[in-house]
Amino acid sequence: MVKIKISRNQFLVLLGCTLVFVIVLIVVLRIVWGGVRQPIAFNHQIHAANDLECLDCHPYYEEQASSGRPTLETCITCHEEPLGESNAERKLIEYINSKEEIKWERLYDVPEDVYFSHRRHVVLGNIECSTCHGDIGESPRPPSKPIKIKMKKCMKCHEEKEVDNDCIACHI
Amino acid sequence: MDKLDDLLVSDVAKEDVPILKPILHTGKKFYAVVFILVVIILIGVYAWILQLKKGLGITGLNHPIFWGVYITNFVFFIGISHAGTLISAILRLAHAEWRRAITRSAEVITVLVLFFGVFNIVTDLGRPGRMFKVFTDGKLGSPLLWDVVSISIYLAASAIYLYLPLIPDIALMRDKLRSKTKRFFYGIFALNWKGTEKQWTILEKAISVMAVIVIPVAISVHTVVSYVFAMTIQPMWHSTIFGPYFVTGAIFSGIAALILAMYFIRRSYHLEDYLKPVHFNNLGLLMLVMSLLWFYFTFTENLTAFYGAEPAHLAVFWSKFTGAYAPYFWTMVVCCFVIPLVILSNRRTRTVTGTMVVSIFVIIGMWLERFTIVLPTLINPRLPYERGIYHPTWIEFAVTAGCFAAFILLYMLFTKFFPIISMWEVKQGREKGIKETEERIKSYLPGKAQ
Amino acid sequence: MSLKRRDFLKIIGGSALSFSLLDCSPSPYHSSIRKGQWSPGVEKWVQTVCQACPGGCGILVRVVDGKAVKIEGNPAHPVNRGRLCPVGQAGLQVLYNPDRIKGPMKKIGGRSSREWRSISWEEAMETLVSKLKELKNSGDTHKLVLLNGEKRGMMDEIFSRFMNVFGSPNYFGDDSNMSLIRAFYLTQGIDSLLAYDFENSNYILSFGSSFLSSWPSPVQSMRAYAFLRQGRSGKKAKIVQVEPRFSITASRADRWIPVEPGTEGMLALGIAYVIVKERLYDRSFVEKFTFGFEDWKDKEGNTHSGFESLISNRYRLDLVSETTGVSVSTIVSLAKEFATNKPAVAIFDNNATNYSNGLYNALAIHSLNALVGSIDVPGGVLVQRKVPLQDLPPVAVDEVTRKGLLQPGIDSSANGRFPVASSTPSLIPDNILEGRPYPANLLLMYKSNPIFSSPNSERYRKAFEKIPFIVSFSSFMNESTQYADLILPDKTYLEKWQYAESSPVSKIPVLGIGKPAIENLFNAKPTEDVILDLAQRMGSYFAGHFPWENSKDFLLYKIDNLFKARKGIVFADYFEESQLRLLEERGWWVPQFTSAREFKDELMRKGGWWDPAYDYGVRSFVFRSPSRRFEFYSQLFKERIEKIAEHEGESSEDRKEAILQNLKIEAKGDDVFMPHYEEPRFKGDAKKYPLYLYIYQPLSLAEDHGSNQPWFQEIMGFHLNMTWDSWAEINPDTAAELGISDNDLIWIESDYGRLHVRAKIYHGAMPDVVSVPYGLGHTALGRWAKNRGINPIELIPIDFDELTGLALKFSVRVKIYKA
Amino acid sequence: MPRWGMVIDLDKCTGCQACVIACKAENNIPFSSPKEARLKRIISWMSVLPVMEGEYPDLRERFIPRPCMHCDNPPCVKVCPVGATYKNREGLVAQVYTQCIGCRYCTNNCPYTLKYFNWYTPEWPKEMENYLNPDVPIRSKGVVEKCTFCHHRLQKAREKARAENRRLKEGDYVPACVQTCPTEAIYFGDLDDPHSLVAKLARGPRAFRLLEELGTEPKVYYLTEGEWHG
Repeated sequence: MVKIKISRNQFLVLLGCTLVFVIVLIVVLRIVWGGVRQPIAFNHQIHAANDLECLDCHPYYEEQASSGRPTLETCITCHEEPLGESNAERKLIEYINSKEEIKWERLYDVPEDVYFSHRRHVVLGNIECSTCHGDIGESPRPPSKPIKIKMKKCMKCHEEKEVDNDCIACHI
Repeated sequence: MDKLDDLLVSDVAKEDVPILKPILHTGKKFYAVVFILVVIILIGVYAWILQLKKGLGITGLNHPIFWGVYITNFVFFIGISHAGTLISAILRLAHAEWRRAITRSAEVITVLVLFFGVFNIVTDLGRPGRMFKVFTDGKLGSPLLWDVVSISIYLAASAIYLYLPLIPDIALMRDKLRSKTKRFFYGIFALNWKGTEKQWTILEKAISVMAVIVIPVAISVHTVVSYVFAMTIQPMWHSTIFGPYFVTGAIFSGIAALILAMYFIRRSYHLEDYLKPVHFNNLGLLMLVMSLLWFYFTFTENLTAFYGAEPAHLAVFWSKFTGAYAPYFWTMVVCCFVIPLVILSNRRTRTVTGTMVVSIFVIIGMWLERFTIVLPTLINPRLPYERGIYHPTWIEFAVTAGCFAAFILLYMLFTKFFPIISMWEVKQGREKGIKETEERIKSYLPGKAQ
Repeated sequence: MSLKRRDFLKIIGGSALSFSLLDCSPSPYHSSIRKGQWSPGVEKWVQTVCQACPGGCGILVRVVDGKAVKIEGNPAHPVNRGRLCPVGQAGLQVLYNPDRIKGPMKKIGGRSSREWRSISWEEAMETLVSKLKELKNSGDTHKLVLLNGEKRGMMDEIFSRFMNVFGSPNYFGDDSNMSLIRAFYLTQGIDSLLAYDFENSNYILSFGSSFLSSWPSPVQSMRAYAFLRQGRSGKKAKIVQVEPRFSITASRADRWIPVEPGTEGMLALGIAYVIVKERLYDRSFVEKFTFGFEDWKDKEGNTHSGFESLISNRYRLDLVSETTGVSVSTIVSLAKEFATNKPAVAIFDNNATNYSNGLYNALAIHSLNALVGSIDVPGGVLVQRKVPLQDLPPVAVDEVTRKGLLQPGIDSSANGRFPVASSTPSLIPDNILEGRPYPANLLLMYKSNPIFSSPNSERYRKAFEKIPFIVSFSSFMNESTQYADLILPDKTYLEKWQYAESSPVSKIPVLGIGKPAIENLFNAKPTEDVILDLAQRMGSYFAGHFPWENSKDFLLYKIDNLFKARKGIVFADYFEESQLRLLEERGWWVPQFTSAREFKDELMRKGGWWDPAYDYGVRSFVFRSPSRRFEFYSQLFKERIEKIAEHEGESSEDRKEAILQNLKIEAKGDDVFMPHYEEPRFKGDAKKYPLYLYIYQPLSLAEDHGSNQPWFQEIMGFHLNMTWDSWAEINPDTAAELGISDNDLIWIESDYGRLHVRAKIYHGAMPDVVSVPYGLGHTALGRWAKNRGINPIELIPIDFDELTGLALKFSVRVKIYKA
Repeated sequence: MPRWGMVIDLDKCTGCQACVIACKAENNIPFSSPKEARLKRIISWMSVLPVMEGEYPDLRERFIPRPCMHCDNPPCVKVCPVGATYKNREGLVAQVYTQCIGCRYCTNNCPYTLKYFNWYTPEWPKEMENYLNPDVPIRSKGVVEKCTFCHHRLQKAREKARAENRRLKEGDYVPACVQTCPTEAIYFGDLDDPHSLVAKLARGPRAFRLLEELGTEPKVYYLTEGEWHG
């Protein structure tokens, strides 16, 4: 039988090391998985339930590369008077009263070297929003992380749909 | 010597002692040299780090001079690498008895210098972090990829070719050194070498096979290096003789490097008894032949360009002969042709020192040769409206100096871990060689074959 | 020992490891461009007009997520048809120039201090209002001086009204085209630049004009050039460039004729000589539409000699050839070609008139057009009809204002020193320094930088020291703005409401409407709005005269009666336009819209209006001289001289002689009032300073702040591979003589200064001319312009064209030597 | 499948360099500094080369706008070890920046010297980052770049045409230099379409190509009257 003897000092050192390790781990995890925080906890689910289409708030995806994010003006169409009691809406009313545009954070980021057009995919490719964006319409609170889309996935889909897989179709 | 006795087991052969001495004993001078080299290396490393951080902009490269010192170094180092393996293999296959003392020192050059050739390519890359794309996404149509392939093969082959003849010597050290740790490590590399008859047969067969393999590989390496230039459509790069021209130059500079290495080994480790004037004499003669051959190629190459008188070619030609690169070009001719011819063709000057001096000039000259091949073409693009000029910055000089220093340092360190003269081969020469040679010479002579 | 060895290994191994960690940044892209900014944004195209030069091209600005990312030509705009020159393309580097003044600033310390503190617009406006009220209350309104370096469009209207309402006669603009305009005035009675109908010309004889580079409407003239070269079916036009330097225009012409600087007029007279002698001139035109060609009798019955006899007596070809350095055979061939390839047109710009004999050069060159009947005909010289914009309501001045307006201008010269001048802004600094006719109290500057652009700028520096308060409306901290006590930063043209008429050199009147492409960049305000706001703050008298809320409001007022003009068309798509155009050119006008409101909406939406038809043969419009003809013998000129003589008491012939002598005119009698050759005067001894200094503007530096745009620094000297620096073009023989080789640093020295510059050996330089580009050599204006290159103006003394009062640029001789 | 090509009329070119600036603006090309310019490190996908012949006073000068030639037989593509530069099916010679290792072999094998290398990380003053075109990536340090015939404009034009349910027609897709050229000296279109303007011009008597003798088959044609003197 071997008895492991640990002195007080050794114990403290070990404890310190563990703590440091845990902190570092948390920091690293936050950097890696830490996501986007929206200024207002937007509820996609409620909006979708009230028969709003994606296009109502993201007005450009059928015309432009960008889908666009709702401006204050869009929100005012319904929310000029409060419709409910939620905190998020109260926040929105504050924005409306101060006429300050809401700075929505961008959730999905296209890599700098890639040209991605919503119109091309939605109008020409007839792809559902959910193909890439998942069930964001069902989410009661804004997701902090986008669904990961890797080049492989793009390539696979292009292959399946028999569309151009030329490098410069995306890598402008 | 007392100390040596402490380090060695008693039954070591007397003639092996001088060869083992450098491994066992290191003088102050050695450390001084190492210190200087390390300083140079560190400066080079600093320069390289700077370059990695800021980009190639801090070198003197520009538009349209996209290649400069680094590519020159690459071609030069790959050229030097021909010293060892190729020469040693040829001499081995030719049963040149005088090879025995010099093969090891030659082979080491090859293996070590190849790294610096490759390193210079990596340094030259705009994005060295992506260099592995060459393996994952390599396009075999590119001559640069041929280089990658042939250099990798060459490196592997010459490493094996260096290692095989080392085995008996490593085993010897495993047996004769007193230090236990050393015995342990040498034991690993000795691959359980016992010196049995069977092992000897296998080894010698393997060495012969490797010698045969290594020769075409070596020649292909430098041919392919020349293709990097020759496959382009640029004036005076796009040349059919570049393959043999580069191989000749490579062997030429390789011999020079070997002579220099031998000279310094001989002096600092007092191996005058092993590396004799006759070695230098023989290598000197070989170098003279290469010098003449090199001159012949240079002459042919430039004469065709001049006589053909295509404007694009002429522009390059004149920038070498009278233009911006004339000083380099003519220095090269003096270093690579005039000086070797004068000194080496005279028996009285073809001494140890004489060949050493010539070698220094040849090294300089051959570096300049690479330089005057790479640059004059680049400063004279075909569309005659863009002109550039190239002034390397301290970064390139520091990295180059660092490469040379690192090479020398690694070479020195090698001599501290392994015998730089193949002990068993010398011994074999003493024991078998004389007889064999006698037999062989006899077989040349009229009379009945045995 | 072994430990040490291991240490070495460690060092090597360690450093090897650290290398491999380098160059592994996760994003391959520049970190400073923030993540998330790169994904596609919401895109729109904003229609507006380019104001980088007087051309007034129509542009579309691509705006993505509120940022302007590209400028392209507006295909509907008739001046540029969707195309754009480099200056227009580079508007982005004006807009987003990091050296723009980002908010109002007030100077700390004295005039020479270079320190400012940021203030609010409120404070800035209050300061300015109080300064203006002070002047008004003390009845010194005339002591307000306004320099506007860009006198056109809305800003000009608002400024001139403001000055009128305030009561100051001291509103001045840029005078660089003075000699041209005065020449047109003296011959045709027209007080503006004339238009050229290049598209229909068969022969263009250009005297130094840079119509392929810094021409008032470069895109239009370049398009005309291309049309002549490859677009037009049938006969190809020939283009000849007479210039002391092988300019871009010369290089694209069929023929370059190097001419000694300042003798352009002489060459024109030599050509006239051949045309007259060979009877190649257009007899019917000369008879019907010109005055003073043949000898004539005035009302008193005195016989005057005409242009014909002047030419035939005085400009023998050997003399012309000797003076100009152009061979006799060349002159003869030019004359014959010019007279027989009708319609032919002789054009010039201030490159030919910046000499002491500039006005006469201009008269001589322009008279060639009259000789071959190229005035008011297709392919000749035309006069642009103005866009029928609504006039501003009349000004009802109060007493203080009336008194102020009656004061002489601060540019006035003693006793009509410059008889042909309309105004002489080059005298302003001297007058201010001497308090003549009264001291200046408040100076406003808009797009004006006299310290950089005027010869002997020291005068301006000193004058500025004397003015108690200076306000600058500049977007950039240029040399003159550095003297300002108050800076009210202007917005750039991409952020303003505005309208732009086509430059007068274009035959068609075009009105382009511009709206802001982006907003909220920096704390700057359009100066138009600032002045309108100022008027509101100045009390009801001012506010009543400026009933417009902002510049957009003003713009809508100006275009209000365009609908009533019953001509022209709103920009339209190709088919609609060509139909309307065809109809209008045949004299039919079809209203496109039923109501003024509909018209206005469509005008704003389409971005402009234009009138494709040109009415030929309206004589009273083209010839507004006393004789209603083209005057070889300028009666207006004569009138002026006589008026001065009268002014001085008696009007005897002796008196006139004395006046002419004062004006350093060598000609006598009637010749004075006709195109003739006066020898140009140059400062500096011909032996000591053997070379002429020729200053020219590359297209990219044509506006003063071009050198503050890195794109231009990269392209301006492309013909000599020069970037980011000035250069001097030197003939190879001259250079060899002086031991100067290409790229050497040399000194250019005149009696007034010397400058250090790089020599460029150039076959396109005449042996006795050294050419230097203008536009570099700033001592301010931001990081890219400051202390880069040289400003050749520094070599020039102040020297006037004695007739027009223009400060001359080609008046000095220089020498060069190796530095 | 179209084969995109360009025709440049040298008789119309006035050397104004609007194409150069338009290209720099469209393609996020960083500007240089005086120091870099002295080393000729200015990146200019489109540049205007002045060619002067003769001596004073008998001079002739031509301006040659020089984009990438998009050779049908591109020497740069052959030598690329990683396939970062390749010719696509429509004949565009493309450069994939994320694949490029920066060996500069292609720049050296381009007989027209029109490939450019990023010596440093491109940088703009903060304010000027606003004008960067979000359709075009910023190239990182150490990679090679060149004129792309603004193929991002092709993507957009094609997308627009398809969304409008029609075929791509002539003039829908033009690079920025072609779009801006004040004198309309640059034409762009499908060389394989015998009815296109570029195809007609390229067949015309004034047409020639740079360094035609090298067999690179450039898809940029030049037009000039009289004999061409390179």
